[in-house]
Amino acid sequence: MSEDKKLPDPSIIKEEILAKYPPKIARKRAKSMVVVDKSMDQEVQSNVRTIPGIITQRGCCYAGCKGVVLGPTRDIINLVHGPIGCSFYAWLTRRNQTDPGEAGPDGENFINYCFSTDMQDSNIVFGGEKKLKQAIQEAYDIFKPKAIGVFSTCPVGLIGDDVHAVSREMKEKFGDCNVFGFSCEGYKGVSQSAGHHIANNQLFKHVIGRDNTQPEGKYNINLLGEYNIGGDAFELDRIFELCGINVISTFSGNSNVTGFERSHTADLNLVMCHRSINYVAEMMETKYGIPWFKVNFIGGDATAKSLRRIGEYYEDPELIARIEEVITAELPSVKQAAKDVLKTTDGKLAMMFVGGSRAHHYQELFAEMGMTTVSAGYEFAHRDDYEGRKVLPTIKVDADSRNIEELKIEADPELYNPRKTKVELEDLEKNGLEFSEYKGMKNDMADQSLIVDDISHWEADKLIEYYKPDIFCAGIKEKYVVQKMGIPLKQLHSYDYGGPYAGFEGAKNFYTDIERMLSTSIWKKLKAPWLETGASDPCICAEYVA
Amino acid sequence: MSEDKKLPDPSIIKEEILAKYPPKIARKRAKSMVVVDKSMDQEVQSNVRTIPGIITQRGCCYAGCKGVVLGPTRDIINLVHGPIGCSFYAWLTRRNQTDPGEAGPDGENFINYCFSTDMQDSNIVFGGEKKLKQAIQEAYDIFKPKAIGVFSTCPVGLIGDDVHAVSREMKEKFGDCNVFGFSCEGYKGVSQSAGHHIANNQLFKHVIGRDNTQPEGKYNINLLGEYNIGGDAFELDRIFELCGINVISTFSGNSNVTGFERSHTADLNLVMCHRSINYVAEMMETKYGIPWFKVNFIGGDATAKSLRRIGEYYEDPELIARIEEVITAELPSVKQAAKDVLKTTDGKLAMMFVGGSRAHHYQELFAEMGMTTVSAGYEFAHRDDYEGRKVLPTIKVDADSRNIEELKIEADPELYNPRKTKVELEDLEKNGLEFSEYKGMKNDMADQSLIVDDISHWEADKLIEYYKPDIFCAGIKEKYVVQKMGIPLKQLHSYDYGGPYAGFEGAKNFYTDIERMLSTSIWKKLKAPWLETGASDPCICAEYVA
Amino acid sequence: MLLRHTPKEVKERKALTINPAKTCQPVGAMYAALGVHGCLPHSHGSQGCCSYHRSVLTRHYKDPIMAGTSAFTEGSSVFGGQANLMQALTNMFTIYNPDLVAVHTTCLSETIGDDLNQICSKAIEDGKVPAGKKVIYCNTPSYIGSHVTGFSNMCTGIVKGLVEHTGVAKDQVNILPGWVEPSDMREIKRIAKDMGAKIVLYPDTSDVVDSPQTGEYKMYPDGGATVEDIASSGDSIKTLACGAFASEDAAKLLDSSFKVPYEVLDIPVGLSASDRFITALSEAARVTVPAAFVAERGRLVDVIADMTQYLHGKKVAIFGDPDQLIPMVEFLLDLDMIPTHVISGTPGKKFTKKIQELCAEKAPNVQVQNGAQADMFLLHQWIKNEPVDLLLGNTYGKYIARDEDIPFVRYGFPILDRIGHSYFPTVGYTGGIRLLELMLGAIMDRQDRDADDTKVELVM
Amino acid sequence: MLLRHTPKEVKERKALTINPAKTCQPVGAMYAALGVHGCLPHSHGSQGCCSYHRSVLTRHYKDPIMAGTSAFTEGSSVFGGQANLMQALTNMFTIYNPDLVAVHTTCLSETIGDDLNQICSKAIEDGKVPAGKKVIYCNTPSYIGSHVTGFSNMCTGIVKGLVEHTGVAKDQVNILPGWVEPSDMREIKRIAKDMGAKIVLYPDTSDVVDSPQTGEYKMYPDGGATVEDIASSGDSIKTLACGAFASEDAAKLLDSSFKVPYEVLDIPVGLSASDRFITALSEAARVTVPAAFVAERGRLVDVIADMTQYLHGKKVAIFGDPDQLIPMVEFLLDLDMIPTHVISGTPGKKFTKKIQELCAEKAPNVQVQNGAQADMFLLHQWIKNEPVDLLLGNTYGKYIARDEDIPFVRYGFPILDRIGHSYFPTVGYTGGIRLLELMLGAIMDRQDRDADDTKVELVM
Repeated sequence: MSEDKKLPDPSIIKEEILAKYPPKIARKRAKSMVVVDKSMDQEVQSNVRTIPGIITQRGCCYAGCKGVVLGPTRDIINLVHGPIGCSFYAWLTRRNQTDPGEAGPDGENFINYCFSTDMQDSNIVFGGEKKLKQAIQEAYDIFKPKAIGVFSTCPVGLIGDDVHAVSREMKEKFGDCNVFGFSCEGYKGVSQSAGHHIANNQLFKHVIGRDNTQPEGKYNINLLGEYNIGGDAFELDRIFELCGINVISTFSGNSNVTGFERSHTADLNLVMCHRSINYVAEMMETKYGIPWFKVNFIGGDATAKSLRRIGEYYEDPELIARIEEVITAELPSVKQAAKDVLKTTDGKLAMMFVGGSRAHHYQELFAEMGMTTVSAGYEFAHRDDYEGRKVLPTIKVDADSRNIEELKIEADPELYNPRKTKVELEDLEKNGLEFSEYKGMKNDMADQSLIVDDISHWEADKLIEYYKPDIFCAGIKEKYVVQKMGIPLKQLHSYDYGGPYAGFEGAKNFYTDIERMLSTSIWKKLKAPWLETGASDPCICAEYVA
Repeated sequence: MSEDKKLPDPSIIKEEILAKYPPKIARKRAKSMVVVDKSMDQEVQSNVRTIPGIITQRGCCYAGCKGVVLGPTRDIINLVHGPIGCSFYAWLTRRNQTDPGEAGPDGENFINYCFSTDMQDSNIVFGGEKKLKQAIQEAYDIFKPKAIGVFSTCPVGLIGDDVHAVSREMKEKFGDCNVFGFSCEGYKGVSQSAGHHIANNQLFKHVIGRDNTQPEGKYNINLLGEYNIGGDAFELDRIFELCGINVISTFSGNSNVTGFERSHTADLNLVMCHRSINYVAEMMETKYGIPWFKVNFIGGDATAKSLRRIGEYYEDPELIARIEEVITAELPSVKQAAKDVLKTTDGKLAMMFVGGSRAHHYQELFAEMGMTTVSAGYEFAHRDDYEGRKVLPTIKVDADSRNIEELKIEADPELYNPRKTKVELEDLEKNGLEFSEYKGMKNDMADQSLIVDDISHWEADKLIEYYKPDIFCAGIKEKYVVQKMGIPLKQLHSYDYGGPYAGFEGAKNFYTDIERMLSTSIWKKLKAPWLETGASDPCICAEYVA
Repeated sequence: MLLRHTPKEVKERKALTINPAKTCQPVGAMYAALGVHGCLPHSHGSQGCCSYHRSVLTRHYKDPIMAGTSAFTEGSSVFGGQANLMQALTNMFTIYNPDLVAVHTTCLSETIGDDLNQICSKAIEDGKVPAGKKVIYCNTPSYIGSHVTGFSNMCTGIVKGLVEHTGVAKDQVNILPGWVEPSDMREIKRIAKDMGAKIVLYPDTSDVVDSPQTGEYKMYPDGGATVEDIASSGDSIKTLACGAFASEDAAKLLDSSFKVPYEVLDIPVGLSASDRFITALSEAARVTVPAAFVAERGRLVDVIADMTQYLHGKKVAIFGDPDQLIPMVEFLLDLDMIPTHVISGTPGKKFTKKIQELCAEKAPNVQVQNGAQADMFLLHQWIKNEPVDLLLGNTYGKYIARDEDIPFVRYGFPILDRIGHSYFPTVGYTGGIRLLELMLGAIMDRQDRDADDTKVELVM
Repeated sequence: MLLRHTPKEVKERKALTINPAKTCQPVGAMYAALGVHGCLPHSHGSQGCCSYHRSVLTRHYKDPIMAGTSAFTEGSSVFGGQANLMQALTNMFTIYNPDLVAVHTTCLSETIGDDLNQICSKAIEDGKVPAGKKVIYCNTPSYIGSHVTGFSNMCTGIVKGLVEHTGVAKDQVNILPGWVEPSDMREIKRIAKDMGAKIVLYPDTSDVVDSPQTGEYKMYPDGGATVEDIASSGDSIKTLACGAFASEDAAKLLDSSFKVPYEVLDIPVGLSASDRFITALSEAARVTVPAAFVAERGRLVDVIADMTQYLHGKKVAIFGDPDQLIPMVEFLLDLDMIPTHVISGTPGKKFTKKIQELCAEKAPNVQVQNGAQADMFLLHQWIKNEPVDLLLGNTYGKYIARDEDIPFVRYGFPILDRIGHSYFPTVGYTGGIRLLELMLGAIMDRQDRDADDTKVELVM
């Protein structure tokens, strides 16, 4: 494998990229493009405004709140208050699979529906509260849901509709339906990230902790930051079940409100996507005393490692033994699968620019196939996502983030119950468990690799020209742009309608899919033969990694 | 309705048609084109050679034998001995539906298969008997059928392969499989008709009468000349069942060899298609004493009439009452259906040129809708099909028919059992039953209508120009030709993949289908609007029938 | 069941839209802007809008869809987006070098009242727009009309921003194709060419959103109506505006500003609308229709005549955009099919009236509704109450089709789960045959599937 | 189960053909003859042959297929069919007034040894063929080869009967398209025209068997290669013969008789074969390939690149005619699909070899057989032993597809139960997109059908 191959120096291309920008922009972007040098601390500028006119991958606060966090929950009516578009675009476009099967053929599942107040100009002029109220009433009358979430889009905040007051009023009126609002207007913050935070806050305020029924299982956990894209959560559920671990709730893939309401009864919170959900983990620890640590179920070794950490956390030999059994049963076929694709994948280059944790986690999967990630970045990260939570105290809150509510949480007078004593936690940390910690993406990247936060089309274009990667990972907007350059692109938001990629089975799927993409014949036939000069070998670029 | 409307005189157009022909051809064709004058006997020349180069509807002897008569039987392997084409073209192209359901999911049904010896040039040169023998063996080995029929195509007779000897040999070898051959080479006779006769003969010689198990039902009949196109036989089965009449076998729609073998145990033979099957009816009467009469189940009234005749035959008040009950239950909705379409169909003109009995029977169905058949003819009739069986003694057998075997049948020494005494038959005849009789098509046609036997493309073309019929009935080869003239064509061989059209339900289907065809919008939009002169009203032609 | 909570009983709704049969204006403006060569669309609003619009267009076309955003923050929402747009223009021209930028607003910038005219004028004054480059714009408030309205508004924006009047008449006809696929635009050009009619067609997304894979990425693909051609449309003989909802406003503007008379036509989908289109084009361009078109038309008519039995009397539910539904409903009637439920989220009184007029004779019981609460939830409920034999509409229809087990043909926008629409036209006579192939295929596949073994047909 | 008696176990057969993947020569000759303008095909044999061939062609095209027959009786079979043919020629020229009659034999006339050359010469001598009219002919013994052979023989008959050699070279390329659909022939002409290549294409059934419905029946539709154009092909620069089985013999004859050199190409189905066709045509006609073809090709490549995941690794069973299977198998390989079972009833050793060569690298386990007993029964048994994800072939494949529940795309001859093949080409780059649309549609429809509620995808 290509572990110790030296990466090409990206400084030149960085300069070339910046040279095109107006000077102010260049200065700003320079701080978001960092050539990794692991020997030193490096600040990766992030969670700052997108520069207008720069073609960005980013979406908005609403997308992060409704689209990402609440979208995957099946038994809530997510009612979008605003003109029709925002609700339409978030309708079924994120592949969060959900299985209402357990609740029978009549089990609640509103995921396939799109609800909107479809605001019209008169609502903009005269206010939309009345229409919102009516819409909530109609939703309640038709569907009798147990919960309705109201999501504000851009104009709502501007015209001053108070979605929270309306929600409160309707909740009281209904009695049996939990109605609550989100002030997640698209212009809030600088990216989806603001929406995650708002979603976390409202879930914490309005849902988590409502049902104090204690779980029956022995090892009760929550899985945070797992959205069940392509069935990832199903695979993880399978593994947890094999291990005898009981998942109280997943935030928020294949989830239901019922689970959220009981999530505070868990023993442990596992955080997958640090960015989108760390707030909930933090708040649950403060309020209920549930510790959290970061896990990664992307990759065979990563999955095994994460499972082992759970075993260590519980310090229960029975659980530890069972986890080892599961790993012994499952991991070898994963290793074999990785080996099987190696002749196609070894030494190949990957780049990945995606939101959430994926740009980090998938580097491990690629490494298992002998592939090197030459450049990566997040779409809506904060500095801690790159540099680790150690930098949290040093992050300056700017104007764009200041208005995102920061909940003041205190230990619950009744329900606070530290799962582990301080001493126990310290002992576990000595043994390698890292509570409330995330070391960030940079920690796992090679020297000379290039981190780019909030990459722009221009930057991606030039990086591809420079690196000529074998595979590029990003989202739907980038997919066909990159492919037109002759480079296959793997969508890491939708998995290109493949997956699952999490857990043991997921890793195997991923290997196979990447092998397929790297061996697809058409990439060798892009040029019309009558134009062929014979000189354009698409692979000459790979030389410098050899 | 248009009962007494006077038809236009076709003499002029007949002249015009003949004028185009070379004189000898004209003289010959003139005899096959007869302007009906019911006040006199008129000879309709038929069953004569097709003129080479005239574009005809006709097929060949093989088509009549394998395609028509044996094709619909499900539990026999119909093995075509010859080059591949003949078997290929007769593969599933006749819409004879069959239901092996009664025999369970493993019930024999070879209808969807195509079997051929696929003769190669070496077989032509050195003879094909060896290959045939081997093919029969392979068919037997793979399928273990109870019967194998071998059909000869053109070269077989010429090269002298003896399919009968081979069949005999194999039959003896197998012991449990009835193998028999048909010398139905395509050049035999002048049309499919020769093939019908040959098929009738071989069925009679090799199948009928093999199983003497007596039927259990009270009223046991055979239905001859019904091929279950589009499920016609299913509808008739439904009606018979309602009436308590037991169908021993249908020749040969939805049929099986088992039924044929027992068919001689019936009380009565009902003949639908006179042309294709009268031989079997005749021979069964001679050998077993089963009377036959002609029936017609095409049309609501016709069906009622035919059922009543069966009742009369049995002279059983219980049966008669039950038949009346069925008619009372079923006929009114048929009448109503005819009434419902009348505003579209009344006064419209039809022409029909099809094989078998359909050109005759369907005139009645059209009449029920107020439509007039201005011209009709058969594809492969004999004179009796037009003029009635009374002319049988006067028909001269020409060279082409002389070689079709005429079986010498005598009363079976053991099984001959006249179902009715001579006196009984005479009494029944006095009451209107007509045994062994068919009055022919002309009998039911209006004065001034035009009979054309074996119509050619040129003749049809001119007749359409003259009559501008609202609907034309023929087969697949004519379908798109006629439609290109702007006239909808109803296929009466395949029913255009509609049907059933027999019986009560069938009549209703037919009314609806014809109404649909007459009211299809596209016929009014054939001309590109930029070519429209405004003058071409497609209906001016219908005036003379008003 | 995917839509297990949809009850059969229809309750009147006044405020809640469920499963919309429309989306918002800006995405239409973005699509229209892509129909100008060298144009970079720009979304003046929050980042999310641009991202969503690019995503849905990308999923529909499986092709790059590039656009800029003003990336509003809370500050811009309070103080106005002028600074953002000015900066965006500078950056876009500097970094991405388009020939022109086409700005549209969003509900955000509309609500705060940004004045595009003023901002763009200032940008030009301030030299933010390089020489030879252009900025065009239109207002697309998301809370009025639908995506179709946005398309229409950008068409008007194109006319306003690019058309010139030299006073020298040009022997050409303008065709505003309306919201159709690149394949359709390509086909209209082919038809005009084969008729010998000189036309200017815009917007023209062919060779833009169906761009070739050559291993070489072009940010501005070879297609799109050129600025020069568009400019010249002020000198044309006439404008044929296809689709009243998407094209009439722009045509009116060409008339009022440049005295180019116009005629509003249906998008040439199906036999009758294609007949009118060909006739109108031949009259406008003063060319006779070549014989080849008699044959082309005749082939469509032939398929209809030959296959009518599979179509006749079949009930159809259809949803989508008015300009696409109107000729399609007429086509269904020409096929003797029965338009049974017709839904469009796009408002406009004309629509219901038009559909009812079309259906008056042959399908008088048609249920039709558009605008507020005319959504796919209602359509689904209608279908539950009166089942249909065929469903036509965008990809979201799949969920209804599956639940109710109805043959389904994808028609309209967006189509997210199949390819073909961008390559094979549905306009014109050949497009009619394609529609027939698709509908017949769906109907016949169903017949094949549902037939008992006994009833399977070899020939159909 | 429709084919309930087909066992999984394969027993060797030596004499019995079951469910053939071919038919006999004359129908091919009839189809080829229809590709000459004003030609009335004539079947020299029993009536049934002519009736059967007209029927199957009619069912495939849903269009008039006219032809005469010598209507052999037992007498003619014994004494020879000369009198029948002489009379037929007289009648046909008198009554139906074709420009020419194209006679082919049948197994009957072949077995008795009728000498067409002699009979036709005599007919001409005897004045049975009016001035300016022609009779061409070929031998099509049904017991040799298959329908493809018959097509090939009539192509040769056309060359022999109509081509002339004036000695004045013409700047044109002959294209023998092979047995393809009228849509394909139309598309090849379009491609050549857009390339600026002057060609003579024959047979050309476009506008003959896909003739328009205008309310006016034309016994000889407007289409077909004209006798003049065919005559001139003796003076052409080169012949491109598409499909070795259907076109090579005629090309050879053009070479040997008229010194027109030839190149045998695959029918341009799919990417690679289309590439070779375009290149060969540009070289032969000495034209450079216009940029539009880079885009056309690029669109096909784009669809492949975008959709590869739905195709990659999918196992395919395919049956049909060699000339159509060879480029299709190559296309499947270009798509990274796995040709798994390949069957053709048409004999010829080249075929198996060619398929195995094509598959050697990517699908070395391909099962391929052609000729005797290479029938659909065997194919079905192979599928039972190794299931596939997709079946390609003519309408008869429906029975296997239904029994084994395999997605099915109609490809080849005959297609009796769907429309489309005569209108939409499968040749060339655009034809490739059509094939992709059909195959992807079948595969995706199946995915949609089989997905659990949980796994239904909105975007694909």
